[in-house]
Amino acid sequence: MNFVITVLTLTVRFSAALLIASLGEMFNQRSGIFNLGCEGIMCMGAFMGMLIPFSYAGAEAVPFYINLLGLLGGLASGIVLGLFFGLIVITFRAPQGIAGIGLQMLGVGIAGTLFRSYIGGTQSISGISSFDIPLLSQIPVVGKIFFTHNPIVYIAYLMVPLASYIIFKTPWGMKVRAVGTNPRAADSLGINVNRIRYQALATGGAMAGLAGAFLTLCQAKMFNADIISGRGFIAVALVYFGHWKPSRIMFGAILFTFAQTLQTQIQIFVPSFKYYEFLNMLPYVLVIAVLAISRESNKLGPSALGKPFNREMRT
Amino acid sequence: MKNSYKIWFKVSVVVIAVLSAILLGSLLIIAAGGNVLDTYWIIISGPFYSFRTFCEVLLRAIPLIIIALGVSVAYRSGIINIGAEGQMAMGIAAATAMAFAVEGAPKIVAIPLCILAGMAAGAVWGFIPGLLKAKLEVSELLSTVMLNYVAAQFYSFCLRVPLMDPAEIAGGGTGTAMSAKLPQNTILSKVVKGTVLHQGIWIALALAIIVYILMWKTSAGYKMRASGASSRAARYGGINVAFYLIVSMSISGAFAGIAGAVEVMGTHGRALEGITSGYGFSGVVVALFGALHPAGIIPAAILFGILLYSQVSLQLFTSVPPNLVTALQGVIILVIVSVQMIIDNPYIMERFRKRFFSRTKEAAA
Amino acid sequence: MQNEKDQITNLRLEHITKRFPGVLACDDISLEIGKSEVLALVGENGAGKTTLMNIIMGLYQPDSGSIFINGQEVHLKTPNDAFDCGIGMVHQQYMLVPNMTVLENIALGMKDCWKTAKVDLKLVRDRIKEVSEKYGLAVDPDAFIWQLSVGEQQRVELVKTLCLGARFLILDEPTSALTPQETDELIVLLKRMSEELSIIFISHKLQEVAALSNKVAILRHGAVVFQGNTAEHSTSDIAALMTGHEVKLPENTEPPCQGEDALVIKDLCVKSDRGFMALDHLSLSVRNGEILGIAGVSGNGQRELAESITGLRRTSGGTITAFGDEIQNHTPNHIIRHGIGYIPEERNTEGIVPSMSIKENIILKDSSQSRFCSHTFLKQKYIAQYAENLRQRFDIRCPGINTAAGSLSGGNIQKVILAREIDRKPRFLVCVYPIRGLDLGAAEFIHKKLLELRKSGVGVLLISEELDELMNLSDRIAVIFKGQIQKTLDRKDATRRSLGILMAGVKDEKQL
Amino acid sequence: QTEAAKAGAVKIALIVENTVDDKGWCQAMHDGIIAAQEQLPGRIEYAKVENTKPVDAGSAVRQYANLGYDLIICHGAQYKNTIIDAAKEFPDISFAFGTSSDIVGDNVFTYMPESEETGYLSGLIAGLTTKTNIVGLIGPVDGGDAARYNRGFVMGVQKVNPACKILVGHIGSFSDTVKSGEFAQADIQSGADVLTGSSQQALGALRAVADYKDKDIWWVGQDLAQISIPEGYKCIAASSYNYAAVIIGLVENLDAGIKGGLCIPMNFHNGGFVFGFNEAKCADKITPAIKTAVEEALANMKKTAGLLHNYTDVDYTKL
Ligand SMILES: Nc1ncnc2c1ncn2[C@@H]1O[C@H](COP(=O)(O)OP(=O)(O)OP(=O)(O)O)[C@@H](O)[C@H]1O
Ligand SMILES: Nc1ncnc2c1ncn2[C@@H]1O[C@H](COP(=O)(O)OP(=O)(O)OP(=O)(O)O)[C@@H](O)[C@H]1O
Ligand SMILES: [Mg+2]
Ligand SMILES: [Mg+2]
Repeated sequence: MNFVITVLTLTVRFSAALLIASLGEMFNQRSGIFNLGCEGIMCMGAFMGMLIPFSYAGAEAVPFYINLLGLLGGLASGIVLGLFFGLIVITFRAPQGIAGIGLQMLGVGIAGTLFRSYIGGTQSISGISSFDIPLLSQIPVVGKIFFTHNPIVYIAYLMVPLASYIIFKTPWGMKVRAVGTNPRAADSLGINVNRIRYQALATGGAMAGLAGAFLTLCQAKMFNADIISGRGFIAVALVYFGHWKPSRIMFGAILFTFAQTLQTQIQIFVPSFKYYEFLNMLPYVLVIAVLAISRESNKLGPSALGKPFNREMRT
Repeated sequence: MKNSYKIWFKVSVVVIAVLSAILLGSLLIIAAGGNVLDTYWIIISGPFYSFRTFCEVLLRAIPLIIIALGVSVAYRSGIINIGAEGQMAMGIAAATAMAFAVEGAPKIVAIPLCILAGMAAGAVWGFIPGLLKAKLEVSELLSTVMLNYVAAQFYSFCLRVPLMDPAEIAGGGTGTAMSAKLPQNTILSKVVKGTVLHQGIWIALALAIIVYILMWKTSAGYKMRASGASSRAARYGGINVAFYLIVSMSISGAFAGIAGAVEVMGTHGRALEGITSGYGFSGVVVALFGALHPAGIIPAAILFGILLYSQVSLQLFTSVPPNLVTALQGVIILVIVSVQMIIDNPYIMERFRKRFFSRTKEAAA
Repeated sequence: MQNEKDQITNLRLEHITKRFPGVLACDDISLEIGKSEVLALVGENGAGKTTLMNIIMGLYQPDSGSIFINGQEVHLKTPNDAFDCGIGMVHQQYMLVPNMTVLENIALGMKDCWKTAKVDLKLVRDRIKEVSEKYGLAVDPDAFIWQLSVGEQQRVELVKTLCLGARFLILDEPTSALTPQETDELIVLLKRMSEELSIIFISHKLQEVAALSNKVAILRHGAVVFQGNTAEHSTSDIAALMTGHEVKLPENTEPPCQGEDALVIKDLCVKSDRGFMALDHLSLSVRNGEILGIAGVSGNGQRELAESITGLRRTSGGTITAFGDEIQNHTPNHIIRHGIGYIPEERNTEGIVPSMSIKENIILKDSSQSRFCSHTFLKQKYIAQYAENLRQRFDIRCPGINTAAGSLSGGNIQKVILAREIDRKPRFLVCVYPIRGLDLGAAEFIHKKLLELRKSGVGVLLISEELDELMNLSDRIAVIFKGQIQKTLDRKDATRRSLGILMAGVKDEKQL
Repeated sequence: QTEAAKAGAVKIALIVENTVDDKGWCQAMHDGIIAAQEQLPGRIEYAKVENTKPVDAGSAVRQYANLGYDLIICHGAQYKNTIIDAAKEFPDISFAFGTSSDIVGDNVFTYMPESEETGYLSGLIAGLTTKTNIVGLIGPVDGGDAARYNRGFVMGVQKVNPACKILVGHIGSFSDTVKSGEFAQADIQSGADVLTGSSQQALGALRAVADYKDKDIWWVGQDLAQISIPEGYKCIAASSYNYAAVIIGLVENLDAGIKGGLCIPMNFHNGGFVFGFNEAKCADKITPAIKTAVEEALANMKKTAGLLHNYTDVDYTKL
């Protein structure tokens, strides 16, 4: 029982960063932009999340609003990089895959460089801590699993219905979907395709930046240039897992994190399993396997994904 | 001079691009406290300092060419292979294992066998996402990203357990995870003594020719390209799209596997952690830079080799921090792709003509 | 900008010129449409009609020239400006988002239903209901676009434009995917609407032009070559003015053929994309040297029929026998090798690989046949010669055989497909909507080729919505309704009326 | 003697795979060289390249060789082949790399930290500190230096507290601090109250431990730097490589005209390691029992090298 509670608690706790980032990437992809540079934006966001509280008080505890500023800084840097990416792939219409890899290098590179120049070393911050929600956390089993987390974790989970609502119910979400599926149709109705795409990139960038800042401020509470370690790519992959639907993306993020914590627990408690590498593979294999057996058609996805829009150019 | 505006257009785009790359990069360099001129000079002139340094560039171009060729085959067939990193790791592991199995065999047998082993392992690792996509509609972007991590762990396991250098643990220690030195009969010799450039370059060039022939001269290549360009039309035309998807992905993986084999047999001489060096991702960039054609991929790989090489020389000769090199590479990639798209866009060129050349035209008319 | 409530009593184009890289699409065009007028715009494929309309919609900016509404110059920078002026357009290519419902597609343009936090779908639903009832255009608001047939999509387009409150309508080939009934209904509808608004109507079907419009303008190579009142000219006059020569669509006048059965279908059951039974125990047979026409409202199983014969769709029951062998559920390749050719409905996405050259598209079905390939290597020289030969014989207008097929006009794309399918010498041909959207010249050419094919003893299954086409070409006409053959008529018994009644689902005329 | 040595300054170049501020493997060497520079004023000139992948090492080495460096250190066993080749190409220059105990050439030094010793001390402390009788061990991969440290740790714990449960895990990466933080939290949730880990990634775990501010969760470090960082208040004690000593030893060898052919083991016996309690911040955790146990073990190891040579017998699967 204890084992199960531990695994589930940690799953909820650690899935937040991936969840936020892949929801952001969902906005990008829904608008037709494939942003492989999520990793770079996350890294930049992580750096900003570090920089602001660190320059305020180093590793000492800082007032909550400073940490919040850190999160906002991450978010803002994400917006900037998102818009910059937009300039390249929307305005200049560069191929998105390659530009995404470029963005990834740029983000990781800048974050690492600025970190070296202005902070240096591997430094830590006090960050935003988890806390037990009074009363609720006292509920047996459920209390521990759901109500002992970082405030941002709750926000991440709230983002799921919110994103769902935004993308499926609001006018803006509808425009985003239209622009990502048939930009010509949207254009013919007077919707400014490129503006919507920029907006979606800003949103996606903001969330990727926030996810990065979450990693530094709420989870790792430290920064080094390797902090993202491929989580951006996983986030992109999870969007495909989720067929561009927030609820399924959440399922993917939870599944991945669940497998990750589960394998950790197996390593800890089943020492007779000598070759831990195979356990480390578990989350990746599981995600592929679940997608393979779930077999859902992709018909409702953004079919203009990756294609730049040009009103006059016909393809 | 009817088309002089075209030349002016291209020249001005390139000039603006170079300026903006320099500007963007300069901001970074200055922020990091480096010297702008030195930095750019080292990137550009470093490789041409001597024949030896240029060989360093070619050395990096070898795996890039091979991987990019494979990526281009898959891409042309409608599947994006970003799993080359993992396929390469599998190739390295298999080639290394084979190298010890054929110890003592004549070189002429041993080397092809090792390459074949790497190729087969890479092909298997490409086959899986191909199959998953063709039969179960699993997005290759998901499966290849995930399989990269699986391969990395498996590779790590191979180095630590089955391929572990016996010398490392001979003294009763736990040893560092790496394979033993490959037997001499499986090492690719150097093209020119005193440089790092190994015979793998011929393999890369041969593969470029093979890919060209395969994709543009044979019916199988034709079918792959048709499947990639429009799977619906290909299906209509009686082409077994799923089959060619799997085949092309296996070929793509096989190439990455060969790249791994060549890299371990030519450059490193033993399997180590970290020798995939991100070539799998750079390979995708190179393939797209090279317009998915062997004739473009080779120069693109050399260009990229220059960028990669600057990683070392910049640190040696300037004071820029190592991560800045990554950032600069990012800037350069972004600028080059943007420029490429702008230059190739007739509509923008047309606007340029209207803006700046319509008066000359009228005068001429 | 125009006041919202203003009627557009006059729209004038002056000296509109638009150049695309390498093409002069509109060449100094001046046109005028007055109150309650219907202007028909005709011209060959690529004449510049769509481009001109897109300029009016604010989608393209003209290089020079100006647009006046009610005598006042307007600058239409985006479609929103055009909407504000009250102009609405049904585009030639459907401007619908396949993964959204009809409701959402319409909401996308209805700015008054965009509440800050929510799309007011109820408002949209009411508006659709209103429009549907007023004009008798039934649509299912909750269906996803990808589930709809082309004809249904066309209807959605129309409803959308009307819902957006257009007071000046542009219709770019609105009837090219409609059934005769639907077309007739539409013409009546438009006629009625033209009492309160002005319409620009583009079509290749001149009888529609004659029925609906009161003015006609002919475009050729981007320039207006003729303007006049429709009533003063016969359709053949207009056709001649348009193409520069007399057009006479060929007719099948030979006696019905008595050849052996080429294709026999028994009790065929096939599921549609949406999962219901698209073909429900359908049976029919086609003889060698016979053209069997399939008439029917689109969405009654035509697509599924063509696709199951050609192996592109799995069947769930019944048999398809071609030349004595059962071929249902065989691979497309097997069926191609069995001698069955196919001219698909969607020529741009299915019939060709758009990014490949004409040359490469010509060998799409035979790339590993010994004709084009020896020991896996393509015979490049021979292929080039062969393609060049086809280009000349089929009069494919293009810069050369190395041009990307996707950059050709619709008519020329159709010729590429036709050239490939006919010259491979099929034993049987399935042919779906072969002249949809093509100009008269192209239609004439394609019909000629089909008749030649018939003459050489090949059986043809011709699926079409154009009754004229069916009656001109077919030996027999079978009417399909809800996945079953209602009745098969001989050519001599087929009239527009009898077919129309059968297509509406009435089996026996006496029931009426 | 090389000319540079005659001139008084030894030019040392360092090549590392990570960065020199990683608070781990690479920084230890970098700090060692800096410290040696201070201890031998004017004797050492120093340059470095970071983020060097194995493929880049060859070029960096050759460039340094051509620039006239006297001693080129490639800090990692993955550079073994690079060094072997370069050493043949530049017989006049000295090279060094580790971890390795091989002798691979006349002009190559190798160094081999016998980290089971530091791990053992950490183990003693952990075994005596734990109240839950569960301790956590977070490794990067089970190889090289980390593997030795970890096995030593297990021996230490078992020596003083055979009933103690040891949770062993490997995150499969040297640098993923987030993952090691997650792993540490899993350990703690599973009842572990003393944790340790090695290499750069361990910092993530330490950071996770530090998050349990008022709880009885503690850390024993593999790097003295961990005591001085803000999280240090959780770090009861730590031991470090003493690369300064190694570097000084190398310089002395060069001065004496010895260019290589030696393996320099690093242990407490030869001063290759240093150990320190965190008296300042964790004084109350350093019980007399711990002090005695550690000091005794330390004294033994200082006296004799190789006391823990049977560390390879540790079998995680039997824990
Ligand atoms: N976006 C574009 N880019 C380049 N050229 C274009 C573009 N749109 C149209 N053209 C050119 O303009 C000409 C007019 O095309 P347009 O689509 O207006 O013809 P059309 O009269 O509508 O033909 P159809 O009867 O087939 O609809 C074509 O010959 C084409 O070459
Ligand atoms: N992207 C493009 N760039 C330049 N010219 C184009 C492009 N696409 C089409 N064209 C030209 O446009 C002309 C007409 O094209 P268009 O697509 O309008 O044909 P169409 O007959 O209208 O087809 P359909 O009837 O299917 O709409 C052709 O002459 C073709 O060369
Ligand atoms: Mg057209
Ligand atoms: Mg048109």
